[in-house]
Amino acid sequence: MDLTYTAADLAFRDMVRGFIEHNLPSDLQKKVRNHLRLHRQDYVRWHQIVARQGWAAPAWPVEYGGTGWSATQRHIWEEECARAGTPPILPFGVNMVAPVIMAFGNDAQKARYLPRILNCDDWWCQGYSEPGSGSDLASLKTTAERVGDHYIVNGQKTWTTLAQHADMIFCLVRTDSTVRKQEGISFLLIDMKSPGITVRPIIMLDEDHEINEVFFDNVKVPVQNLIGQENKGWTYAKYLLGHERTGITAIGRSKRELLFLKKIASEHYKQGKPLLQDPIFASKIALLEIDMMALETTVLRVITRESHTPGPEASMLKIRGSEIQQQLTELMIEALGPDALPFDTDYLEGKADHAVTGDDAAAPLAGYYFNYRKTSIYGGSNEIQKNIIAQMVLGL
Amino acid sequence: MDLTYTAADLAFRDMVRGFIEHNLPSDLQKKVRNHLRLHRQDYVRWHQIVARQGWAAPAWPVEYGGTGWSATQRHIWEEECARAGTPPILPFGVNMVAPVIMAFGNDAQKARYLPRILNCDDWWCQGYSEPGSGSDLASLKTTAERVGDHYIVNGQKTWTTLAQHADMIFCLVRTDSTVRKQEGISFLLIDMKSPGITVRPIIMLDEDHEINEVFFDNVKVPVQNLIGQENKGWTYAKYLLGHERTGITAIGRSKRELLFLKKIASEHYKQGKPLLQDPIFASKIALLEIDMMALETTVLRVITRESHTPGPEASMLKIRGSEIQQQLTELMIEALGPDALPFDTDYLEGKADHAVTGDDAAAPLAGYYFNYRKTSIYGGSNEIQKNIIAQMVLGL
Amino acid sequence: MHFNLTEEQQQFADALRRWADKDYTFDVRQRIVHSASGVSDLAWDTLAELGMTALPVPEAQGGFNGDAVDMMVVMQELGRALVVEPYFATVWGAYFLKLAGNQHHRLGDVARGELKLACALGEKHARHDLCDIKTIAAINGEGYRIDGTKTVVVHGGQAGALIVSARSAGTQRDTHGISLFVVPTDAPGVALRDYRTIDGQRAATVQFSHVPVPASALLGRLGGGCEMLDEAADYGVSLQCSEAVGVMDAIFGTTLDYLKTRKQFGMAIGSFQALQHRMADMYIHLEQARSMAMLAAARMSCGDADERRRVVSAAKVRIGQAAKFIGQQAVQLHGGMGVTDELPAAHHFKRLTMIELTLGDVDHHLARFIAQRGFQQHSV
Amino acid sequence: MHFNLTEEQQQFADALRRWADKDYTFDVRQRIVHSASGVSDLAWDTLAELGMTALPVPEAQGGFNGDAVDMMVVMQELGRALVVEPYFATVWGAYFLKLAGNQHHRLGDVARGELKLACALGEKHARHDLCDIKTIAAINGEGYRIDGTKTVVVHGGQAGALIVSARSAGTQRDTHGISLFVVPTDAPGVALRDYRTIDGQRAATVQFSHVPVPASALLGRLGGGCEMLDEAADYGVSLQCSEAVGVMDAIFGTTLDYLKTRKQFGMAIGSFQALQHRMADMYIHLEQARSMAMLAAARMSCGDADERRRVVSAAKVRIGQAAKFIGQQAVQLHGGMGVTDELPAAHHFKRLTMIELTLGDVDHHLARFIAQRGFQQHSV
Repeated sequence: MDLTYTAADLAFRDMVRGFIEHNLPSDLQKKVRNHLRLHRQDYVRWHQIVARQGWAAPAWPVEYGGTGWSATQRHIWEEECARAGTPPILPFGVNMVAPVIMAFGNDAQKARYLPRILNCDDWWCQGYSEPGSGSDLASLKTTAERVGDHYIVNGQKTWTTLAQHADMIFCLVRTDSTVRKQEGISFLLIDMKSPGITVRPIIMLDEDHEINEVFFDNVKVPVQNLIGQENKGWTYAKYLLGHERTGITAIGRSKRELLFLKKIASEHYKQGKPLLQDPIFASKIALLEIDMMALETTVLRVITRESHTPGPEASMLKIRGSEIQQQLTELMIEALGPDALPFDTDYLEGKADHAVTGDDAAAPLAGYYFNYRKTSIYGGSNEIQKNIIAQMVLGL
Repeated sequence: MDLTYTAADLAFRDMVRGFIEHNLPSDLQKKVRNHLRLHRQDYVRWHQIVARQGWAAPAWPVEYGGTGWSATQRHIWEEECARAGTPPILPFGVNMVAPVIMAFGNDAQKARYLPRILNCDDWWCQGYSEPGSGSDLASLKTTAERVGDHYIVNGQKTWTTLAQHADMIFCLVRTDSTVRKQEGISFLLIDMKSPGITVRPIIMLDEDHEINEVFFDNVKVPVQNLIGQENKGWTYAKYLLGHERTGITAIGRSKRELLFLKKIASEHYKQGKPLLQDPIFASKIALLEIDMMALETTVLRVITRESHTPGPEASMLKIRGSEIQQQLTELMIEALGPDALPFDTDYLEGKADHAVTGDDAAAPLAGYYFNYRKTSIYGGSNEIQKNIIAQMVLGL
Repeated sequence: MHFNLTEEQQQFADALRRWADKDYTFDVRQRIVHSASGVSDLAWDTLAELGMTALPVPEAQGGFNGDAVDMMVVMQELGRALVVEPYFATVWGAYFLKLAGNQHHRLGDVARGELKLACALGEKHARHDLCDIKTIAAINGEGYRIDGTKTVVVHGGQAGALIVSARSAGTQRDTHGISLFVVPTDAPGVALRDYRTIDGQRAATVQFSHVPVPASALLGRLGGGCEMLDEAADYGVSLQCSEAVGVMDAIFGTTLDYLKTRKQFGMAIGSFQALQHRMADMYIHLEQARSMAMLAAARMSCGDADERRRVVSAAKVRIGQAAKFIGQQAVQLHGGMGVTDELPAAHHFKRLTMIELTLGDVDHHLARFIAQRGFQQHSV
Repeated sequence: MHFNLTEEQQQFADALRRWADKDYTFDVRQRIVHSASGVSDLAWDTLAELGMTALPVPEAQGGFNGDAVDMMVVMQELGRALVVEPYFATVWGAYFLKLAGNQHHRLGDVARGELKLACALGEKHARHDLCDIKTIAAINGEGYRIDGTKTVVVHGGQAGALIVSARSAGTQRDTHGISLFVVPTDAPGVALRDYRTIDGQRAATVQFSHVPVPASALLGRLGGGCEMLDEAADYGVSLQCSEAVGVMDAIFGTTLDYLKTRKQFGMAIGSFQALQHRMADMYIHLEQARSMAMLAAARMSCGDADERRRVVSAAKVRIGQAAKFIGQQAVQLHGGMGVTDELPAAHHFKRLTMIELTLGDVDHHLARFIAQRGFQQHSV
């Protein structure tokens, strides 16, 4: 057992840290650190900066543009990005559809899509969930009927993150409704500019627009957009679920947010003393900090072992990671007290330079708290994750 | 809404408080307040003092020896007993078998058993649970076969509280195994001195002997000991479950224990200050005290309404009552710290005047904590209570 | 001892429920929230017609002299319907005027629904501490001159007059030297910046620059405002506790309905035991919270200030815990729908959260509970 | 960075596991607990033969120079089997002797299994504070004279020598002026009162009445004991964390088995979702605890005292939380059986509870964590 980074790892860390310091635009960094809303261009800009360096998809095989970094190095890179406050590289292309294309796509599909994903030429979104199918994904109803060289797609997807910006959507669609529900599903890539697609915003409880409903009304999709075999889509979707998911803990980001929380707690008072020095509030922060140490160590246990893909323990990482993210925001608004109430969407959207109250640090936090209730719901609710632990890990 | 006691209630309170002050033997009070183990004679002595006053079964109809007190008055009496630290009037006779005898027994049974229960001439225990049937009570296997004027009982009961002292046991037994499990059960009263009965102690995790296994090996029970009709026992058992159960919260006792906890917390230190003045420990006590206010008010809501028997909400009272009792003991040992470790059964049993460490207040507390884990298990585990709330209250 | 409502209380509750079900539906409420003013004159007039503005006002000033228990009934209904009108701010302000005893005409205006009030008490950095005051009230001829800034003044922008706390002596955190005033919002030197709050209400930053007020604007004794603040804050907390119970009742009900109707894996999600137990936990929280709201309302007028402080703080603590659990779990049980703006549940959750963050949170009231006489007592 | 055990570490673990499965079964353990001495000479000799007493001792004194990670492996196995022999007390005592550097012969005796140690540090009213000391070490010719009483000295009655903390200067709670000594239990003036603990171990009240000790008995610098106490306490905590993980592993395993085999309402109780989720929560606690035990063991020898204190206290906090949850829930899930003396689970629960109450509980270590440099830092 040796729980220290090697000299090579430390040198790598310094190297990527230096890259970020020199290349992360300060306006982007400021937006991220201050919890302002990111626009399409903010994501693309950072993605393309990283892509020019060749690091946009570190986990990909080198042949497709990956970096060849070890799992530890990839962890360090993610940690440094989170520490600095870069916009995220969105997962829908790089981490979600790309691995499926690599594993099950044909050469033409690989040649067409992978470079465009790497460079963020296409913005991808994910068409899995439907109104009637929350945790029960396989019950999906959107149909794709083969007519000549095309599929005709009809139905509705929902919870489609950032679909309002998307060029492409990867979808699970039903191509056979006569068989067991898992066996009639196919995996389709669909151009979002196709006639018949309508995107309807779903406004979040913090009034942010980050998810959508996507309606398909007789949308023509060329058969060459089918991944792998017809009716094998469920297998490909499951492959993706088993793919590397330690990033889901967002532990690096949480570490940055812990410092932000401490800053807030040093500037708000209880009985005349900063909250950070109040034994009770400090204890809450400390318990969270300790939970983060435990989670980080657990992540390191997973990524440093020989087969560094977590199995069903990914469920544990997801549960703890989401709970910690939520508790951070919970303590932030608790520190604010009444200062959490003012709500100023103009400031959050970047339309005003300062919040209406003048307190720019406080302005986004209540929305952040409310928005982050999603983390225990999306990506398989925490209840579903506990089912998975009970069944797959514990054999119950 | 008027949340104050009437002048008459207050006069009643003073009256019963005066009775207890004058009649509770100080050696019994000391044992109860200091968490020492009670022996058979301790229970009987107090029961008979109360019986002489005519108050041993306040809730009984006056014709059988009840007091005619209102629900509020009964609550006040229980509260005053708990406050002073009397031994409990054990429920097995007065509150459990007696209501069944009154409702379903014949005149001979009423005439024989009720006066003896009222005066604690017989010590009763409850023969419901069996090794295979925990929460699933109706799956019981102990059989009673009718042979002439007798039933021949074979089988085993378990978790039988204080059976080692008992003169009588009331049992659910199977008299018909050919029908649905609830429909072949009968309610039998059995003399514990009958040949063929063996009592085996089950030692608790604090090494106390308060529960037992009771084995029945061809035990002859006269048919006149059958309550009501053969095979209707499940109905009688359910009647009992629906009977007044607000006492299950033990809120009066918990209020006394809260003061004991505060005393302990004023005598043990953190960073040179009594724990009672430590913001963090004081907060834990205060949260518990507030939970107790909420529970007490909830109990009062139930007993002061016109039909003052709680329905399925009794499950809520049981859950909160047991959790509060457990948290009290948890904070007691937390206050002790390392002083919780010493274990001295001689002192607990009254065989030594003082604990081996000299700290008589501390000596029983770790055992008390461990023992009280039972409160969330017995009387229908808290999980079962939540099932009941979900089904009976919420309609899920 | 009994927990029954009077016939009049039940009638008030029924009238409000009928009005909200018909005229203050969720859609109506959302339109009001997103309107320019953020409040509805029509709704206000209806509340006045229903007697709600008169309810807390003494009979001598044309009111019904309602006590905290009467107000409990009203606030629960307003909470249930998520009413965003400046009712609580006005009633709370009126309590200060009642305590002061010298503001009869203003109380009459309140009773008739002609005057809205707001309480300009909190300051930046004071967080939950109402006695942490930098605003200054200097002697100015026969009267006073007020300088300072009050933050997050709920419905300050909708009020005709403000209850203002200021320091006439002492230093920032002294409990002595605090004085209370009533100041018209159109007084010279009063500048309001009105904005939305995340729970759909309005609040304002209020700046006082050399604001002259007459001697008659002083509420109670000069420098003796702390006790009045303490009692009035308890009144406000007691009302907010009742509102929170109404909100929880509503969100609990919709969540229960959702569990019974939403299907996953071919069955109602309410048939899953883990969710059933969660719902049972929510039910227990709700009933404990309800008990504490009743107890706090009853003890507001018990005449024993120690007991009042102790019980009101206990209620805010217990209800704060319940509100967090019920709010978070209601959203969780609604799944993705729970985090959208479209369902009432999300708005109930936001309101519950903000109630917890105003007038002292769980930790604030826990510390206050501990500081009361009696907590340290342990004679068995 | 890696988390793998060395081959030797794995061999130690395997050897201990084999021994416990065969010769230190639950029944054997219960007989030892209820025996007059409360410990087993045979078990002790076996531990010595297996190299366990030599493991933490420096090579120069005949040991294997094992570090905290090596000890982690051992303590997990001893925890799993609920071993009640005076091993931890001895190893912990030996750490003081190592730090002192002047006790080579005693360390040799420890390595050979010929000397058992115990740490007489705690005093009545000090609770978790090892620097709250009334015991006096007065100058006495060339040496010292010790007077005072130490309480709950685990395995004091089974030890050949005691590590004793005493005040050579300063007042009761000063961090300076603390000195450490090694004192044979048969020294004149040492009186031990041995008793059982509720988790099946032994402890003693130790009274020192004019106990003369030579200058050579002083460990480290006169008056400089506080730092040594601090480091050695961290070592002890790190070992207890590892033991706790072993105990949790065992109780988790038996509870899981119970859920799979116990039937109610015609099915295994492990098929009820509420219990499945409880078990998932226990699993998460266990894995977080395991991570922290590893981190604490690794950081014991990192050379950075700040980092060591921070991580060790964090580990005790996280493991204390896990121990309480896992212990209580394991008992709950066992139902009535869980509260009887008959099942190992009850004894695992008792041991877990007592680990939490010794060497600083959650709140103690949380306060220590907060007090470390770095907690207040918040530059983003």
